[in-house]
Amino acid sequence: MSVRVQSETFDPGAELNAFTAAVDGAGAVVSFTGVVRDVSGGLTAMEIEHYPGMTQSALAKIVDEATARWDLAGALVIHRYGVLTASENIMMVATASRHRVDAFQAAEFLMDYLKSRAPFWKKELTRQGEAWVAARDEDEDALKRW
Amino acid sequence: MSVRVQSETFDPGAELNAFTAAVDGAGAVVSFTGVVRDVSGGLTAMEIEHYPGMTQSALAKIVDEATARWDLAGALVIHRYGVLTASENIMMVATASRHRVDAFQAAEFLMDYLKSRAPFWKKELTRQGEAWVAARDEDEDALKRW
Amino acid sequence: MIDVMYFAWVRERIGEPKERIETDAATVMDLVEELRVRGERYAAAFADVSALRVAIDQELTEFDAPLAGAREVAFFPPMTGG
Amino acid sequence: MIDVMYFAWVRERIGEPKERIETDAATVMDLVEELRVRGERYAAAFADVSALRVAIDQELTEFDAPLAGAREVAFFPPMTGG
Repeated sequence: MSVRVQSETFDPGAELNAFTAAVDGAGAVVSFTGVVRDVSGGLTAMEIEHYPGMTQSALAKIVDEATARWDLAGALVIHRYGVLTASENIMMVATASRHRVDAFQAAEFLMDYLKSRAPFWKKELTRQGEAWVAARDEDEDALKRW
Repeated sequence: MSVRVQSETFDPGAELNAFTAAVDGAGAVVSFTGVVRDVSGGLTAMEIEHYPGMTQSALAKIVDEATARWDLAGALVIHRYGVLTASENIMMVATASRHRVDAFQAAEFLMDYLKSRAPFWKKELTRQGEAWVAARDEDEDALKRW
Repeated sequence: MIDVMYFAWVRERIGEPKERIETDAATVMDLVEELRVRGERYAAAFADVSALRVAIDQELTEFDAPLAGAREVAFFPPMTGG
Repeated sequence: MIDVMYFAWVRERIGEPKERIETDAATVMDLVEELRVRGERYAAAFADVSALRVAIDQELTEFDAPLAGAREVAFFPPMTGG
């Protein structure tokens, strides 16, 4: 189980391959990659703030919860902070299991909790100005299924 | 949308990165990689047979169905046939969407249909002999939720 | 004339991947009945059709499907892709 | 003495990421009431606590949670990770 909080970018493909190699014996590997997208067509940057003292432990707790609930051979969470531009990778989750259902469920669970329970805040900087990304009710609702 | 049926191996990390680059603008990318696992501890090879005339069209139909049901910026299916050894990649699915739920749901849908509706048959060759992998009731049941 | 194809253990039991068959069978099941009397290997392969799947012209179908116009029929066990 | 931290637009409204505060507040909400009267910027930041989240010693908690023994309290909007 691995949690990394970093400002540097990362290579999702290289991370996926390294993760898969390390969980030898798991037949199913699921990954999720979040990429900065320019929804409005005028995004100049995305700024991600986090709560350094809390981030690592909050993520580790979410990963522990996933490990307790599903039959996982491994789990990886990478999340960036700082200033990112369009098409940059924001974060990545990977899970491995003998069963594809466990790998999928755990990855979705990790994503749902990362969205609403890990101390990150996104701000979009556009040509028109800057604005904090608002939390969405559907992200909060997504937690109810777990 | 891309479907590849091949005997050669492939690099899931390189495929993931190429896929993500090609679907620029999608914020969420999900991948699933299936790896040969040695369940019994005595696997010498896995042989995958397929129905060449039908495979490509069956996969394309499954991908079209996913594209119709979810808001996808892209979908990729790679599936191998032939003789594979432990730890080799069997297949890969990737989906991209503006919404993480769509990317996850479409990837799970593709996997569920690949398991039971794409004309592949796996045979495990072990030191004790060889045996066709039996279809599991739960894989058939998994289709009912879609 | 129709091309009949076999995959996985169906192919192994029958001993051939493919054959051309002269038939007037109206449905897939009628064709199965004709095949069953061809010999022990066929009888073994088709002993329990609930364990088999069938495709006509590369589309999955059911055993009561009509064969009219079919060029290729394939018999195989439940698929195990992914 | 307690460390009070602010993140995202809460930090921007208050104009500081962190401050040390002398307080006898029994609960988070009591602390919020004390902060609100510190000035307009605080009043603006804490106008609607239903729009805020709070952590005590780096664990998410509720506004009615007791502050006894707390070393660090953080206020921030709903998180938008992932």
